[in-house]
Amino acid sequence: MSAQDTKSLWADAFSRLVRDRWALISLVIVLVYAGIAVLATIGWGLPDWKTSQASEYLAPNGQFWLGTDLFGRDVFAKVIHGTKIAMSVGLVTSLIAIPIGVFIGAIAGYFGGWIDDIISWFITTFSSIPNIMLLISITLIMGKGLVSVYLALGITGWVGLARLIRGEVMKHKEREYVHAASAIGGGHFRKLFIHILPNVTHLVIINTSLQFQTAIKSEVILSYLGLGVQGEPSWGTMIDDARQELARGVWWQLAGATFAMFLVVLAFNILGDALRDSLDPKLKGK
Amino acid sequence: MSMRFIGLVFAFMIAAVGCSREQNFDEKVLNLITPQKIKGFDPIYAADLYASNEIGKVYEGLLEFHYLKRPYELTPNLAESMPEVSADGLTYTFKVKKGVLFQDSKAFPNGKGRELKADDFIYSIRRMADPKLQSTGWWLLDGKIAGLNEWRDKNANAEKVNYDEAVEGLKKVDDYTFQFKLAKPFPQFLYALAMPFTFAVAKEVVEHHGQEFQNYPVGTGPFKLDYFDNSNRIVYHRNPTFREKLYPSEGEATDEAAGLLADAGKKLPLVDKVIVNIVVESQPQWLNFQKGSADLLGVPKDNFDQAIVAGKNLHPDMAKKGIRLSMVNSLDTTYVAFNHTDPLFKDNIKLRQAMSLAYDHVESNKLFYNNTATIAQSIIPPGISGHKKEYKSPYIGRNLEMAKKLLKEAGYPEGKGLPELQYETVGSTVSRQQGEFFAKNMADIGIKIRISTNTWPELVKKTNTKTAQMFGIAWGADYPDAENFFGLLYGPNESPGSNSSNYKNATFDKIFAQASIMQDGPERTALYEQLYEMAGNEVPWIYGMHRTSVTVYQGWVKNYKYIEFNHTQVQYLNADLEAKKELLKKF
Amino acid sequence: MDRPLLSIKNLTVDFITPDASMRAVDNMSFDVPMGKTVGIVGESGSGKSVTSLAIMRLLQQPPAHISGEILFDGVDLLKLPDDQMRKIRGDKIAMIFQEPMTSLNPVFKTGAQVAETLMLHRGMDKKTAWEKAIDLFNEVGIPNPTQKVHAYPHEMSGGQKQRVMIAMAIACDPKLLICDEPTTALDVTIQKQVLELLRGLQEKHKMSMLFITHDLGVIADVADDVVVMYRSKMVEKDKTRAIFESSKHPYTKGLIACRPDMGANPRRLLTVSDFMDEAGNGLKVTRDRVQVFEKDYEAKNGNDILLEVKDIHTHFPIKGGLFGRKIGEVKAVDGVSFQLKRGKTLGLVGESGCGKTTLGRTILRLVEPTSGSIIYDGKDVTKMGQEEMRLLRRKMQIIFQDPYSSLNPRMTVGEILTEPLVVHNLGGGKKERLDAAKSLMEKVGMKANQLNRYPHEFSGGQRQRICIARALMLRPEFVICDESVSALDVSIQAQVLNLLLDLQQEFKLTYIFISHDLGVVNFIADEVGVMNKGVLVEMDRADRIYRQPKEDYTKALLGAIPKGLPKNIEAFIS
Amino acid sequence: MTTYIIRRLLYMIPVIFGVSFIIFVLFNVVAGDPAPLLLGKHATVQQIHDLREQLGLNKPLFAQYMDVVKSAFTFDFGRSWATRQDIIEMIRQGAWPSLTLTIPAFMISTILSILLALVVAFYRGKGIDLTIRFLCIAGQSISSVAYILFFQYFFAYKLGWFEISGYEPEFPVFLSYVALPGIIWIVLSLGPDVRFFRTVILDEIYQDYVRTARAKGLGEITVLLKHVLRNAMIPIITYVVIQIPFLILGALLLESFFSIPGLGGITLNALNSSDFPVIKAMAVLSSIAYILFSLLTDVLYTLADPRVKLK
Repeated sequence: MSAQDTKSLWADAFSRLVRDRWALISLVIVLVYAGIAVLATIGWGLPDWKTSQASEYLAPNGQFWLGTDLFGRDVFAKVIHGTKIAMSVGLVTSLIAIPIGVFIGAIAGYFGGWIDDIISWFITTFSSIPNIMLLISITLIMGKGLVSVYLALGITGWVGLARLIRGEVMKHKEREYVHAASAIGGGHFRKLFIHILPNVTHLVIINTSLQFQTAIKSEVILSYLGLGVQGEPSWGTMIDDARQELARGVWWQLAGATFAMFLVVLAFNILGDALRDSLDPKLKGK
Repeated sequence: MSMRFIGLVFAFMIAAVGCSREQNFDEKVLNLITPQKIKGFDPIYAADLYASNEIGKVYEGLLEFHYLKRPYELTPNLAESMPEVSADGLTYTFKVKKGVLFQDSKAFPNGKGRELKADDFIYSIRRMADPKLQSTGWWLLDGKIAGLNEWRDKNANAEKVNYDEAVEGLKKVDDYTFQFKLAKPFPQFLYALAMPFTFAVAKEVVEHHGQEFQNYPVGTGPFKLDYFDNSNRIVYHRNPTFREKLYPSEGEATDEAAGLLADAGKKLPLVDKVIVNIVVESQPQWLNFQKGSADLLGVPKDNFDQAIVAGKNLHPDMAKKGIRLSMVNSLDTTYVAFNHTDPLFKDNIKLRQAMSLAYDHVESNKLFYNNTATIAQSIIPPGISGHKKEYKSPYIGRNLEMAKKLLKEAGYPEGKGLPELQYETVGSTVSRQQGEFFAKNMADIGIKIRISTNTWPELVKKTNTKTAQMFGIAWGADYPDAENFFGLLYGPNESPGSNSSNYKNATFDKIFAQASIMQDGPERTALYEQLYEMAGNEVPWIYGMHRTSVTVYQGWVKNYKYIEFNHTQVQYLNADLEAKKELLKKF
Repeated sequence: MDRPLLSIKNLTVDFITPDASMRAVDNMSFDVPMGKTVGIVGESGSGKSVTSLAIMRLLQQPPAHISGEILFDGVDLLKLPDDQMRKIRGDKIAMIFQEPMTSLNPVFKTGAQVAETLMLHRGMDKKTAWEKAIDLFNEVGIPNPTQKVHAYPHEMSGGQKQRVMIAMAIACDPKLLICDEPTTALDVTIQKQVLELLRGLQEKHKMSMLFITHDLGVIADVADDVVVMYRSKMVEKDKTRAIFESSKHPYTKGLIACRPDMGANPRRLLTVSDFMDEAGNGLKVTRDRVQVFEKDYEAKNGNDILLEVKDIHTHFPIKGGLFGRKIGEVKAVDGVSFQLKRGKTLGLVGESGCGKTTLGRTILRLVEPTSGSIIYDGKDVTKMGQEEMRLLRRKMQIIFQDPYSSLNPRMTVGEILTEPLVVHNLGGGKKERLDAAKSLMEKVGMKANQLNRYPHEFSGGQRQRICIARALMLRPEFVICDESVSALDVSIQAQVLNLLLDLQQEFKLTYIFISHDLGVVNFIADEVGVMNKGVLVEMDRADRIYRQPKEDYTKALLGAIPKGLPKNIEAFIS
Repeated sequence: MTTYIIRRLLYMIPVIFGVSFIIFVLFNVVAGDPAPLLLGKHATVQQIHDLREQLGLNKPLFAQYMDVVKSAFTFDFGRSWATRQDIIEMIRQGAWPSLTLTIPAFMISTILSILLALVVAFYRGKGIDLTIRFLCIAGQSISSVAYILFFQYFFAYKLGWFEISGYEPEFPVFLSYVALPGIIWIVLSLGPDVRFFRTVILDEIYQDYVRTARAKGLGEITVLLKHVLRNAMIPIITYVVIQIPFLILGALLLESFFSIPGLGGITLNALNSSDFPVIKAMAVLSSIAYILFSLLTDVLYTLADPRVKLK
């Protein structure tokens, strides 16, 4: 031990993570998707999805690996470009849901008392309405594509995390290191933000990976309900298109989008599991 | 224990799969599909197509459209004959058929249906005007019948609406005769009497069931309701007390050859039982039809390409099973509306023309309608008088050079200076694809379009508040008269009225006001044609298509003929059980 | 009967993790003769528990590789098929574990858990098994056995739970009973009863016993033979008396010597490192290191009173009823008063739940008192405002029991040590603060270059040193040590206790030393207060408390301490 | 215990206030005007105004909110704006089909998941464990819409094993209609369930009392089924029971695709047509169900875990 380089728990967790072969592959997959999403956003290096290059509904062939769609556009290119929506939905909803969830949960768990009563009431109220109902209501009301998808998924996504963080902060609040911080004269801010929160961060990371894949899957359902993203290819709208297509034997849009989604959600799932194994101190040594 | 439990459940499931519904060959049964939940059977709310189809099976009106004749022609139904119209065109006298019985119902004494009388029509029309009921058909009669609006207003705040008070325009002459008196000439009035809104209901039944009336329809029609679950299934039986109504023995020239006159003179209805399944999703609709468990499937106008290959033929797999296809022009127009309260479009006709020229109608027809639609030159579809066959709009037909030139003249060379335009559409798959297509076309001349999808309520909200900049939408005829279409561009009808693009043109409004109160005739047709050309040249909208109605039906379904106003159609259909037995073997 | 009941030969256990394999037991060989008790003693991680689990073949995670022979009644247990082994477990060999709280299944009735063993190995039906369970409850001294068999574990006290475990273990008259630290989690008075019970049962049932503990006092009370383990290896085995009187291995010597006992008061405790260097070579111990002296109870640093606690009460509300009103209260501290002179150490002893920890935290206002006053240096702490309290915290510090949870795992040692300075905006810039931290690190016997390490990289003893350093960063004058050495192995405990004494002298500290271990308190404290049920039962000079206790409770407490065998100090001096 | 139950039931009051408020804000304040929608494409300004008056939409917002709250507490939800049907009757009709779909599917998937989780826990770290876990994760990674589209097309249409769509309320006929959507439900929930249960079971398997059970000589299977499972039931109960209120609301997509006339379809329809009274009724019902079932969870705790006392 004495000769080793010093390692924070984070570095330690990371080295454990990359030692897991599947987690490493998953991480690479997620990074590749993220890279594609970035390329699609800045708009270069990717195949063209906008122009009709052939007649409609060509089956997969050498030129069009996943065939063509109704407009004769390259389905493979659409799948590739769909990555952008998927990743941005995951990212933005996480950016909305996670800070809200962490903040609300932390405040409730730390202060307890009437603050906790009010927040718990709020959480109960939110969770007693079925998620999908809230999701649809919000998108219906906000209208317009992407922004409302972000908002709807973000606004509904924080509840679970808030509950989790609340419980965890309550536990940590009674740990001796927090008492030690009180004993040296540390205030609430210091105890909550400098001591407790860094110790629940692993939950946030695990949750982000779950939030990400939930968001990607929810985008499909919203698209199915006609509330999804417009104007650019998304896996949701592609699967939605398949509703009309499968009955006449056009399976490639469905297959392409489903597989693309499958791969990244799978990667997030495996990564989430691996993150939990490597970050959760409770599981250490098992 | 738990393992055994699971085994049991699975065994049950498998057993249950085995004992599903068997085809029944003892009775003539029609299995239909409707793609929406049916709201109820109250005629005064028959605003949506699917509900009115069900209402039309149980209830009847004074008039109906002839099943076979085209162009559409009104014939008497419950009326003894077509009415006598007074010289000033204001008084219509109707005689009601005698011996027509309402279906049996516990609302009647002894449960026996009583005879239909003139009073029933007067009552039914008043219900439409009842301020407490807020009929969705009120617009048809609003301001049209003498004294009816006054009666409505008087009762608006009353505790109970007074049906006993006489209304000038609704006059009973004797038990079987009554008169309508109009407040002003309204030549489209007779069409209203063929629409389900005005179908006859019995006062006793309405009062007996109160608010539940919509679930207990009792009419004089060919079918009697057996079972109604508004989100699952509706089952009807032949009405045993139905009057002697016969299948027509004349029609269009081609009908004879098409076998549509085989049942001429037979007593209606021709089938014993009708089952209507509510299937919302298109995939199960199709799969059910292709399995033979649905007899008839109206293909939604926007996505029929599933059934048809390369133009106009049925998919060979389906043809093999004896499935048949009907494709007929329907009375509708699709369009992309400009909001004329937006200064961008209001005075800039060149911008509108440029955009119209940039739109690729031919490609759109190919992509979305398999080349079956007719490209619209102006607002009125063929088949309605006022449609001018020889008129070709100079702004229809893709011409990018011209479009660019006009765009430049409009002040936006290559789209410079023009803000991104917002195109509103509903969230269905095809609407979205059409929006994408539109945006793609506009991009070719440098106009940027942002597509925004909406649910139907949202789109209605946006058009009603005049906040939708552009929107893609379609209009289907309520009745076969050009007035129904031109009204969409009539200034006083602006939002939240039916003129949701808020187009205003003094000349147009003047001619429309004049034409809309004229009886049919060459004079009116001339005015209509004038309006038609104006509507074409002014480009208040980018016209799209007059679509084709596509229906597929099984080989054993007889007498199918497309009818735009099809709420009374089912009584004419027949099922050939022998053919069905044979054909089902191929499924 | 020549053949020993259990004979372990060349037992080696390796744990296999994905990265490496770790040797937990290295080439152990010993016998457990019929009807005798063999004790295995060693510190945490020495491999003693692994040995016992290897005998039972209960090593599960991480996967272990076991070699050697475990001959039980002549049969090599390691070669038995699983189903045969299961028949031996619980029947011929039974085992009792350290934590009675967690070792019983919380959702089954205690009677059912005992009956389960009987039904399994004796093929009894339910009714007979339950009747036998009542007999067993009776035998292990659980009052009201007919009712108590229907109690769930949480409805019993810790001692009763351990008795249930024992009942379960002896249910099938095992030939060998393995006790893995069976009394460590129990209070001394309960420990005494349980040990007596075990001895009685052993005689009655003619069992052999393998008794694992870290506590030499306990081992001396129960074992015939002792095996000493150190770092996976067996370093010594002998008759118990021989081990205490003339141990040969320096580690064993150190282990015996470092245990504070009631008899003598050395200036400082001997530690294992006095006997043995890192490499395991024996060292010479000189006489001056083991000097016994009388504490000067009166004279240290004058007589001014630093802290006066007056009738302090700390009650916790019990909420209930329809709207969560207070319907009762737990009186954790119920009227305690005492005075503490500057530079002295007050030891607070008592069994778990007596309120000693709450009292300590109340004095620092980490828990708010319900009533009473705490006069610190002339000022009433309970009436201070937030800012005044914050300033006072520079003078009053606390060292907690658990060195694992009292350091924030996400901060480096440097951050932890400089944080008090940051909070109070003291000590100049970052560099100056780090320098201060470095010098304190050295004072507590750590290396100055370890500041950028994280707590998990240190052993328990090292962490406790870090905790001590943190407490001293603000140069306090008053420190509460709340069970600060209880979680440490005896050899480490001795080092830390020595350190605390040194620091007290250097920084002129006043201590309140809270502990359940009377030996430790006797060693370190000038005055001792005995607490029971929230009340200070007796308080007096340490020597007087130990020699002439007045209250019955104090007497009982002192009587329960395992006497062990007297240290033969002379034997350590070479 | 009684006071606890009463207290929890009283907690429904603020929650219903909250739920009414959220729904009210979403639909009365933010959302569009339902009147023109209900009146159709030919509505006049006057008609819209009159209808708004009738629906109480011209009242001040606070009064409207109080109306919402009042109807939530009196259970007098009135009639649907869109279909004019009596809402209580709609719910009564829709509940049976939804429940016949969700309850059996839910029960089978839960039991199956627990069994699988036990198998996986028994073989932890071995090939079977890894395979089942991977299949679970993989199954979970496919969009539910894709499952529905494909299963309906393949199993119901191509292979003809099941009805394509529709529903009959009679037992056992409904089984043939709910079988396929039920199977899809099971496939969809198997992944997350097995993974959750596995974690829970593994958390228990390393506890001291399990070692005690093994030390008694119990076999691994008895240890798992008797000792571990009983303790793991506590988190499992929470996870399982709290899903039940949402079963009542049915399965939105499945019901829609398989034409099952349940509450899911009603909800979806109501959302699509801004049918505020129906949405409100569904939200209130689901929140009441949520609280009742959380309460049930607590009560079940006392059965599963003798340590828990409700106060």
